[in-house]
Amino acid sequence: MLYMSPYVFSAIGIALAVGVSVLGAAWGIFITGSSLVGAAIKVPRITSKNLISIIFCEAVAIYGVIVAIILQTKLEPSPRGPDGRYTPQAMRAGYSLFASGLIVGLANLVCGLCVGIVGSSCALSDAQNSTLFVKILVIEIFGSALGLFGVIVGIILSSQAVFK
Amino acid sequence: MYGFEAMTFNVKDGYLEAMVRGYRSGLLTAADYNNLCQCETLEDIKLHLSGTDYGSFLANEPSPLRTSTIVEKCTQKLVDEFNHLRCQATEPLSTFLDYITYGHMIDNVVLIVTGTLHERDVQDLLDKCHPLGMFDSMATLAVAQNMRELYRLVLVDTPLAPYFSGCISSEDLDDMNIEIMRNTLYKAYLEDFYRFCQKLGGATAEIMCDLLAFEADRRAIDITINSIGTELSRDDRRKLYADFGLLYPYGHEELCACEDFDQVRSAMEKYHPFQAIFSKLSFGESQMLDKAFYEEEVKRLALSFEQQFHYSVFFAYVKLREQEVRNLMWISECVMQNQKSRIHDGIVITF
Amino acid sequence: MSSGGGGARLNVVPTVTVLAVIKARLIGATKGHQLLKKKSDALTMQFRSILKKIVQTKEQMGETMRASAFALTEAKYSAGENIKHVVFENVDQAVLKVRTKQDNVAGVKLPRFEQFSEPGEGKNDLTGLARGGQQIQLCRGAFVKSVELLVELASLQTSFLTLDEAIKTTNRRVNALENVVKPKLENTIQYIKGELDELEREEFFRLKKVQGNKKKQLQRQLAEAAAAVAVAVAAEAGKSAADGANHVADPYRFGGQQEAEEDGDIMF
Amino acid sequence: MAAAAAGGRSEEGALIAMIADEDTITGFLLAGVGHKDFRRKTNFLVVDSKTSTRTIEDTFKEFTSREDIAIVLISQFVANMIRFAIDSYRKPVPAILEIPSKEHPYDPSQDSILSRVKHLFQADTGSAVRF
Repeated sequence: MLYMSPYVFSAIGIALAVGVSVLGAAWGIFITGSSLVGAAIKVPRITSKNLISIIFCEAVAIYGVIVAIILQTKLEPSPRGPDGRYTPQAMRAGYSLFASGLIVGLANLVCGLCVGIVGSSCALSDAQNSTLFVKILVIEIFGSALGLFGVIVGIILSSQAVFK
Repeated sequence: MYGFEAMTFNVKDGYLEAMVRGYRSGLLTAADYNNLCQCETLEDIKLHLSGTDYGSFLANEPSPLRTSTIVEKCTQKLVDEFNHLRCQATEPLSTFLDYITYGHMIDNVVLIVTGTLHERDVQDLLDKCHPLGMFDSMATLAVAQNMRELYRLVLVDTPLAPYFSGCISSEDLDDMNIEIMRNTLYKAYLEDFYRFCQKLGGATAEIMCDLLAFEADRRAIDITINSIGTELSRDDRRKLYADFGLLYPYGHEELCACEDFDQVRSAMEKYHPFQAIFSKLSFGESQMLDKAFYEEEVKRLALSFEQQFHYSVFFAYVKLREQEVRNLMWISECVMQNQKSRIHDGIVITF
Repeated sequence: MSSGGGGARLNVVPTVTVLAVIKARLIGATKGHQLLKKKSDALTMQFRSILKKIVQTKEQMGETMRASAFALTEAKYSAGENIKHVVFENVDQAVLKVRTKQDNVAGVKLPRFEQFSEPGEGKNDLTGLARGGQQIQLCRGAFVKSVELLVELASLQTSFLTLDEAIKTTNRRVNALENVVKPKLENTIQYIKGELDELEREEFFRLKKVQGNKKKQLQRQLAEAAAAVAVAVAAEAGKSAADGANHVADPYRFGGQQEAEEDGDIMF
Repeated sequence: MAAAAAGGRSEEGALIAMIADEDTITGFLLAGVGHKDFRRKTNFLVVDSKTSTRTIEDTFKEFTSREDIAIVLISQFVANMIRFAIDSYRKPVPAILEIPSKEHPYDPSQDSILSRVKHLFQADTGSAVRF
């Protein structure tokens, strides 16, 4: 472990942040989308309104991308120690980037699913009764806030990371 | 899987579920029924229906409109929608949808079998079959001369074969009362459907098993009441009850012993859901029992739409649509026969 | 024309025996007429009551059929639209049949239908076992009631048609007796009576004539024998004058009757 | 009921034949009127929009000439289609009865028999004055 490059962790962290977030977003869009398409057959009016659900899901992917960008700005060259080890600081930075990538990725995955499922329900209930749309949208917003928590924690975590 | 349907359900069935919910929103509402009840002629009804989801389905009908035409067209609409769903469905939803049709299929097979025994024309018989219960080899049913042959040649290939082989021996086939046969088959079908739903698991199992249990209980009660005073013995009666549901097994024992309506009632009042139903009826009166059951059923079916990501909505939709067709039949018959005072007796409002 | 008010009469030999026969026939005809008329009245009464009943029952039938049709609707509602196919396939032997009986009203045989059920359970007993069986049984009851009513109506209607026919025949007979047979018999009687009177009078006249001739002969004999009894001759002359007047009046009547008789001969 | 035991002879009871719409016939069949003889000939005819007048007329003639039928029930709207055949039918047995169907409420003025009744009623009241 001690000889492992912190950049491996950072890279994995960044990859997780983007990849898992996009996975969550895609899954969410898929869940919402299939319901939306089905419901829109009978009630076409819901399509434009319910694009919001899709956008919420999409936002999750964007969080991932943003966090990934933030994370990758932290990457700096770091001198190795005389014994060929990386400095503890660099090691810490690597771990924290990994953790924040993991946090953001998982949070966004779950958030994407959550928004997707709620979005699907939103599409269906909007099709039945348009007054329900706003109410479910509130729930959806809370759902998408979950991803934001992950992002915030991830960013705070990564802000400590300094490779020098 | 349980608890995670929400994540994977839409992969295969999200589209269809949304669609069936779309169809459900096309069901007539209380306001529609109110309007329909005000109609004076069948033409008025046609006019009103054209303003609903039915659209212009009666537009091409010749002017002296008949109730049977309305019913036929409504059923046709249901069948079209159902087939649309069925064509898009993948396993296991497709099997589930097939199961929904087996009930009608049993009726059709029984009809053709009786017709064949009476040497009726096959084409006539096929016209009379319920379109939901059609299957490919249906027409060949009539080639068989007797029941044993019928089973060996035709029924083996149909999905109903296990029901036949499971509960009716070929010796029985020849001299069995056709109604008993129908109900034995139906019992086997319900039990099979029940097992299938349990296998599906998740919310589907939860809701469907409840619905099917209610259906089984309802049948048990109905069979009991209707067989009072006929040659059907207690043991035979017992054999027609499906082996699940709220009443199984103790309620069934009690039902077996019942000799008149009031005994059924006192036996059933121990069970909460039926207590509510029976309390709607006054003593000794069994006429409106059917309607009370319909109401309860519709209530339960409608509730199944409250949950998402399960198959029961398909079942519920088909059943609700059938109830709607019944309602429309009732309304148009009342209008046509000038019995408007009775018009509210037969309408079970779904939403 | 003088031979009788109605014109036609029977072609009979006017004798006393025949008169007695015809008179008996007239009495028979009168009695028959009375009886037939009574019968006709009885039938008409029956007919009227049947008419009233038919109209009532027909109206009632409208009601009952309506109720039955609605019961069927209820059955269809509970048991499903397809129940009718089941019923159609279950047809085998008729359980409800009608029997024809005959009623006798004033000698007219009226067919009456009576419905009865063959023993044995109907095949539809278990129909709708799992749903709607109750309604089906109710509907069945309603239609059995309709059939009862219809059978009653059918017998009323047949009675109506038969009675109609019977009344027409009876009335025709009454009218025939009244307007044809009875006048004919009366005419015949009148004719025979007239004829008999005529014969009597002819006989009387002949006798008178014979007597007169005899008297003339006697006179001649007396005159030839002796013209002595002058007083007696004078009295005789007075009497013969009265006879002569009688003789002058008669031939007309006689001739008239002869004519009528000839007419009759040509006619028959 | 005694005659039912006799069996075999014509005394065993005659049938009621029907020419009507599907629902009316369904009802009467439920009541147990339906009959199928050994040649699978039925004693009823279902009239729908596809049934031709000719079929109805033929069936009517067949029913009225069959020995085992005592009453022929015929829906009024069907009767109107073959009115001439019914009007020219004079035999008392089998009796022809016009029944209402659920779609066509009963209209006494169209009934062959009833119109004769009405007609006779007038004639009859006239003759009653004379007697």
